[in-house]
Amino acid sequence: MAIEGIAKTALLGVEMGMTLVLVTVGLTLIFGMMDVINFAHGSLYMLGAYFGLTVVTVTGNWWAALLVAPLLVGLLGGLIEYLSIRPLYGRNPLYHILLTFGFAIMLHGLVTEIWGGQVQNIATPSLLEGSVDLVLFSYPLFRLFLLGVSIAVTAALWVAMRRSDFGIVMRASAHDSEMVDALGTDVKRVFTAVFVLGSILAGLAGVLLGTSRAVDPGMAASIIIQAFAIVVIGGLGSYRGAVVGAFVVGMLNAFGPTFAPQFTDALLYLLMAAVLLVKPAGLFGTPEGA
Amino acid sequence: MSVKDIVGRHFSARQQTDVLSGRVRVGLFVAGVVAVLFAPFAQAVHPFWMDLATHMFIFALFALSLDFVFGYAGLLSFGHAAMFGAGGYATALLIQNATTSALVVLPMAVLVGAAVAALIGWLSVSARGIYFAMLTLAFAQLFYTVVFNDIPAMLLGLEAVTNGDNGLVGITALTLFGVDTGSLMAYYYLSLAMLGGMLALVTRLANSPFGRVMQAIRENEDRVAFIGYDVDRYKIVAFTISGGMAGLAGGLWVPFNSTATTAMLHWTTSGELIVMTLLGGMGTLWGPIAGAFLVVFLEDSLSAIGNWEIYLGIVYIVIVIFAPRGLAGIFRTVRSNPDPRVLLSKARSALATYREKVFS
Amino acid sequence: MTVLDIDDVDTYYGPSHVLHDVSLRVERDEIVALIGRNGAGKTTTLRSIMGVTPPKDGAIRLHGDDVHGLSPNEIRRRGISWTPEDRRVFPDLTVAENLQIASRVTADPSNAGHGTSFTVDEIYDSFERLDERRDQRAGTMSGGEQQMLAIARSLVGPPVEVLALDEPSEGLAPQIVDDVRAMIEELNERGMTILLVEQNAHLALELADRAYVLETGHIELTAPATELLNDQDVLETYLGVR
Amino acid sequence: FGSAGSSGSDSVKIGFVLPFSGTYSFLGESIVNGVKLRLDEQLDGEIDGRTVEYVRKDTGADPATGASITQEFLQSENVDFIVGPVSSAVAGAMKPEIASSGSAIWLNANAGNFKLVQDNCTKYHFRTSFNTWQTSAPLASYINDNIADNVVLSYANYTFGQQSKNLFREEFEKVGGSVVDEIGAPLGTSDYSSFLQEIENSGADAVFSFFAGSDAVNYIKQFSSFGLNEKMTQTGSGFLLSADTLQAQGTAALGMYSLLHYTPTKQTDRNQAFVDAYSSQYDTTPNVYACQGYDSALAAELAVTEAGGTETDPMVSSLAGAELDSPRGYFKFKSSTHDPVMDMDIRQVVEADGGVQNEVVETLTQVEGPTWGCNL
Amino acid sequence: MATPLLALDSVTKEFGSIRAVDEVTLDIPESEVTAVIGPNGAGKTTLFNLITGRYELTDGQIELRGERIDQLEPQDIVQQGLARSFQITNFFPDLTALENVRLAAQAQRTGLTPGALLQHYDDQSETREAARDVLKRLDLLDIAEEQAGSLAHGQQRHLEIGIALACDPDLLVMDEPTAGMSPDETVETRELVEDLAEDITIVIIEHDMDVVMRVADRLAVIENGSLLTVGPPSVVREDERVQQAYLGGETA
Ligand SMILES: Nc1ncnc2c1ncn2[C@@H]1O[C@H](COP(=O)(O)OP(=O)(O)OP(=O)(O)O)[C@@H](O)[C@H]1O
Ligand SMILES: Nc1ncnc2c1ncn2[C@@H]1O[C@H](COP(=O)(O)OP(=O)(O)OP(=O)(O)O)[C@@H](O)[C@H]1O
Ligand SMILES: [Mg+2]
Ligand SMILES: [Mg+2]
Repeated sequence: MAIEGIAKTALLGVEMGMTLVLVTVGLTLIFGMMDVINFAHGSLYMLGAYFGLTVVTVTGNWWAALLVAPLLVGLLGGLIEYLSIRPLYGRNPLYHILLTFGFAIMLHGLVTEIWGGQVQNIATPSLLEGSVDLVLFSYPLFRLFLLGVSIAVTAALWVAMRRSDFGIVMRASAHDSEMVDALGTDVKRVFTAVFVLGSILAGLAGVLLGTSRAVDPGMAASIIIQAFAIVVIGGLGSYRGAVVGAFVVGMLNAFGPTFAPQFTDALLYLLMAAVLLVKPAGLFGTPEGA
Repeated sequence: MSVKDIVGRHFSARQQTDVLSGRVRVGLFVAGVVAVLFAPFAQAVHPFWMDLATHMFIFALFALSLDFVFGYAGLLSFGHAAMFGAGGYATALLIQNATTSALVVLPMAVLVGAAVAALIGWLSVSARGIYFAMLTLAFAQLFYTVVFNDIPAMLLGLEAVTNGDNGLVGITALTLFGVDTGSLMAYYYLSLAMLGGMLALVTRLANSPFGRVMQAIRENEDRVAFIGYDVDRYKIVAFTISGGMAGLAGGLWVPFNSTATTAMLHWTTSGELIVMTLLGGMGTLWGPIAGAFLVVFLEDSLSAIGNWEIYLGIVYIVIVIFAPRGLAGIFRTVRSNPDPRVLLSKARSALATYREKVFS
Repeated sequence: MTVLDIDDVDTYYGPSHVLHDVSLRVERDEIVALIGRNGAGKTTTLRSIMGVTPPKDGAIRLHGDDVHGLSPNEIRRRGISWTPEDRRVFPDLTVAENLQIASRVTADPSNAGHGTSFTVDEIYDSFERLDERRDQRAGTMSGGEQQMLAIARSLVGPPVEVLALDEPSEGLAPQIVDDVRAMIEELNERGMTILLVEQNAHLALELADRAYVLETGHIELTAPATELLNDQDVLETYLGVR
Repeated sequence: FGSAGSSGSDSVKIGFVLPFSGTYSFLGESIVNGVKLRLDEQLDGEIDGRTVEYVRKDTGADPATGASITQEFLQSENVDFIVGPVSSAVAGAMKPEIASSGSAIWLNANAGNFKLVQDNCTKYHFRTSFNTWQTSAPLASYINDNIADNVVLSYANYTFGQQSKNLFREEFEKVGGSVVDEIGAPLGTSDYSSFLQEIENSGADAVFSFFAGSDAVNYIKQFSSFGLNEKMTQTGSGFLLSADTLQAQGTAALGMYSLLHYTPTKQTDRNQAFVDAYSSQYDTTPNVYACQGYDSALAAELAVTEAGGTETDPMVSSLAGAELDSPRGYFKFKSSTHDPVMDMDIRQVVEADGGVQNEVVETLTQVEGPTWGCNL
Repeated sequence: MATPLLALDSVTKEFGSIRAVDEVTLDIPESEVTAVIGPNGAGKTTLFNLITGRYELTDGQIELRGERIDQLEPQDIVQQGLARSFQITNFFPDLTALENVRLAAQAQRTGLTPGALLQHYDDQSETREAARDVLKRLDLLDIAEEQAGSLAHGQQRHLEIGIALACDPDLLVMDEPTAGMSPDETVETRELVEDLAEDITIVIIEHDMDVVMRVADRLAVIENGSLLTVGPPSVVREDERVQQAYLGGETA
């Protein structure tokens, strides 16, 4: 492959990976803190896209959708946490699988009911149409924007987590939330905040990817397993792991079709299996029960 | 002496600590009798009830296989579809190319399921908890892509083995001692017998010295090694046994639908299985059977409505919030307080607890 | 002046009734010991005070304000701090992070500042072992080291008006037990009122001004500590000290 | 449970074996709409004096479910017609049930797999839709003559995609064109960018593709956003650019060619009447699936009327070789295969007010596929 | 002198830069009680973890009856006759007391055979009797059918010992068996250890000097990972270094 080809594929990998981070960060934060395996996370991402679609249809303004839709998803995520996950704290976290599976199914039906099953798409804002010449090759402007937003959000969160005690509170709560509470931190509020934040990020990813990709009720299922795989590869509950995992999978998606065209759909699972066989708790995770 | 006494005495000779207590055994026995009598009744009223019931039995068997490793030994497998599919495809290929005899086909389905499980189990046991689940998921999905892309055909240079996304279709019925099992009623009884037999076997396993070790592993894996057990070996054996049962369920499923398809292997099948198990009440053996019955029934009866998933989802959500231990928990509460007034007040207090937890 | 006033408290674990009309009172700057056999309900009393296992009935007042029904984090921020039994350090977090969880918390406005607390640096000055091991994961520390960390963790954060210690000497080497004894006295001098639960009745009674004896969820008797220390009958009946 | 009991001699019972949940639910609903437009609206719910009854069950995308619903409809509901399914895999599972039962006519309203006809073809199977050959191969000579003599193939890597690609390739090489490369992407791929790079690297002048549904939207949007539309001409089977995805593809699809048997914008009186009726009933323009549903209803209508009842074998005889007055233009069930012989449109995406639409650039008349050895 | 039952030869364990156990060489003679004492964090529990196969040695070797065991997995070491109880109670809370003990007894008697898969566990009369004997010895027989998790703390600690005992060990290593016990329970435990010492070799970690002085035939003192001294209690307690490092004001 020529040098510009490799460079372009690498950029593609970075872009695909960083965009996935928006989805995986929420998933990993929610897991890391609450031990909640959130099957509905993909559905929140999907709702981001559909809310975005509606806002664009109503206002005709893509930027309004970018702002409003994630907040709506955040609100909904908050409601879900408040009304259904909160009463389950202290129970075997396995039951969250059942709960969030229920939400995933319900939201799938609901979205089909409200917006219909046909494939839709959010129109690219005119400001971000076209391509940019990057010397070696040209690249769609919207995708660069996507990359920029993802990097900015990832970095901002990273700084916020380092600066604040958020990450520590999260890890401590995963282990013993009662003790964290007794030491003076309102764990329930933090939980809700984490869930809302995770939902907002998923919603944001929904609007952004709903613009460069198809919007249909199947989009939730198609992202959730990939997102889980990434989170597991990185190590559950680890922010760094979610970012690195997404990056690795992005690269895999980018270079896979070139080097192993017959096996592209198996690569993700091969990678996940390989990582877990060598590091049974993912790249940056701590083994359960240890 | 009433039947109940005889049954009760026979089944409850053992200690209270047995898996499936005497009371539950009586209940299961009665349920079994009802199931046996149901077929002629259905035949007279609406024969397709038998079809639905058979569907329930097969998934109940499948759910039972998961509960054995998950509810009982604490190994959350997110890859049981692999064994279900392996047993199913083995059955389809045998019926198409070799024999329709159930006495050959079903044992082979068990063996193939067990072999796949042994491999996956062997590779996965070093991971724990969710990581174990994800590792089994990864292997199952790999298996799915192998079947979906018909890699065996590619390797063997044949035109088709698994036949990719079209699956293997037109699989004829099994024969048992030369008798065709293709009728609704024959297959109903065959599946019921398999479910009953496997439930008896699993109960036995659970109450065996081996079963006790599995239970210990679920509770405190770390300590089990320090009293002298090779934990990984026990886990692999349990996973293999469970895989054999899942293979059997797959082996029954394929002739029932006359198809073997990739959907059997997809992660959503594993996910649905976990839902059945949790909904029914994990670790009780009979709970997941009830869970499978409920899910199959709901899916069948709701599927004539548009966007029926909305309602199915709501049912799951409500059950998980208000019935912490699933159907088994509801059943236990009802049994211990048969008085409707007490039950009503229980329900009210469940609502109050909910309100308190949410709004405090 | 009464700092902590517990009035007719009844606490349940699910259906089982564990504390029966427990009442006790702690005056400012006192050290009060709560002693009794295993399973008497000492830990449950502390859990009730902290709101971790909220009592069904009764009142818990922190200098007059009812704190019953508040959540544990609010109670901590108002000035009651708790060192639980069994340490309960966060095993995956480092020593420094374990302390940070507590030190990050800000006081409630009603925490009038009668109490005091430690900064993390002061902790490192007083606990040399923790200072050496700032970045070690708490789960890999020895039993005794974890116990020190658990105590240290309850000393940082918002000012501590009442310190509720549950078996602080458990698993400590004799020499360290001496250190803990000295430390409790020092804390008391610094202005913390102390509610001490101990198996080691001698240690508790030597330190305390007054003691309550708890038996199967009832307060059996209360007396000045020195009196109890010399009452062999009571020691034997309620505490099994031979 | 659906309503039990058999349909009386004075009713016609139709069973829908279609997806009503999941990604394909939109297709399922469109087919039902098409059927009901004819039978309920235009015929007032009666064929030849017999009331029409319906039963429906959701197949999802699962062949096993499809087979078991079919069984139930045949044995317990005693349906006269089975309409469906959407997916070819489901059709494969249904076929043995229908062939062995022989108690109903199967109006295959979407599944195009040619193998349904190739292996053990059954006389109860009437395709009111198309077969894979028809939606791919006939485009070959048009491309070779008018667009480019070399192409790269891209397709969704599953039976349907592979068939379309293979049938096209065969025909394209036969008419003298050359295929530079083939690129398969897994079904359900959401980001095609690295596949697109491979396509670009192939250096071909045109692309022939098979993608459908959300895959088609992702592929086309991304094809254009990477500027490939300026370097090569995109062509494909009609599902790549069909009415149901075109809105989402928008201007990214401009100038692209495709081949399909139904185009809502086709300027014929027959079609206009259908479009008007459909639009006024459902408030939306019909798509190819709706047309297939509508034609299924026409077939049922014809079968019952001609045979004077719902006896299966007489209905088979009256349908074989019969012509339908379809909105797509010429339509006849070929006697030897029961596959349609029909007009196929080559369309190009052009700008229209408020969006884009397909414009027919050429109509291939009475396109007939191979018989694959089937001789009914 | 005959070969010691257990022989540690310059056993060393490092965690990163921390030397938790530093070249400990120590022989455990048969049928004696050896108490390991030392300040918190001295390395006592780590030493036990090395002996019982939880950690791998950084250096040195361990022999049981003259055969190396430092490469074995925990379960194999138990099968060789070396069992342990834990500093923090570590059992099966949802099982009954009897089942807890029976599991351990079973491990020595039943392998992973078809028989073990299909037999009813209660039909293994030998295992059951062995388990009951252990409970009897610990005076826990009357709570045999109660859930382990619901037992009183002291009973749980005794059960912890019972599980180790049911492994039928020749050498029993106990990590702070009296931790968290009330004075009278501590006395009971001490008497139990004395009773066990009649027929089993014991190594015990204990902070309660009263217990240590009464049960131990030998004291091994560890400080900062190294062995400070070994010897009879009467000698060791007079050792000035020991008083300074460990005993503090409690020498009286
Ligand atoms: N989570 C719980 N669920 C049910 N009962 C409990 C629970 N925790 C404690 N108990 C019971 O409550 C009673 C009081 O227990 P508590 O822990 O308060 O006693 P304690 O005096 O602290 O004993 P110890 O000295 O052993 O720590 C005991 O009988 C105990 O069995
Ligand atoms: N996995 C580990 N990683 C890092 N340090 C460790 C690890 N395990 C133990 N240590 C350290 O090694 C030292 C010895 O610990 P050990 O648990 O053996 O002490 P101990 O003598 O049993 O103390 P105690 O009486 O307090 O239980 C301690 O300083 C401890 O922090
Ligand atoms: Mg206590
Ligand atoms: Mg220790």
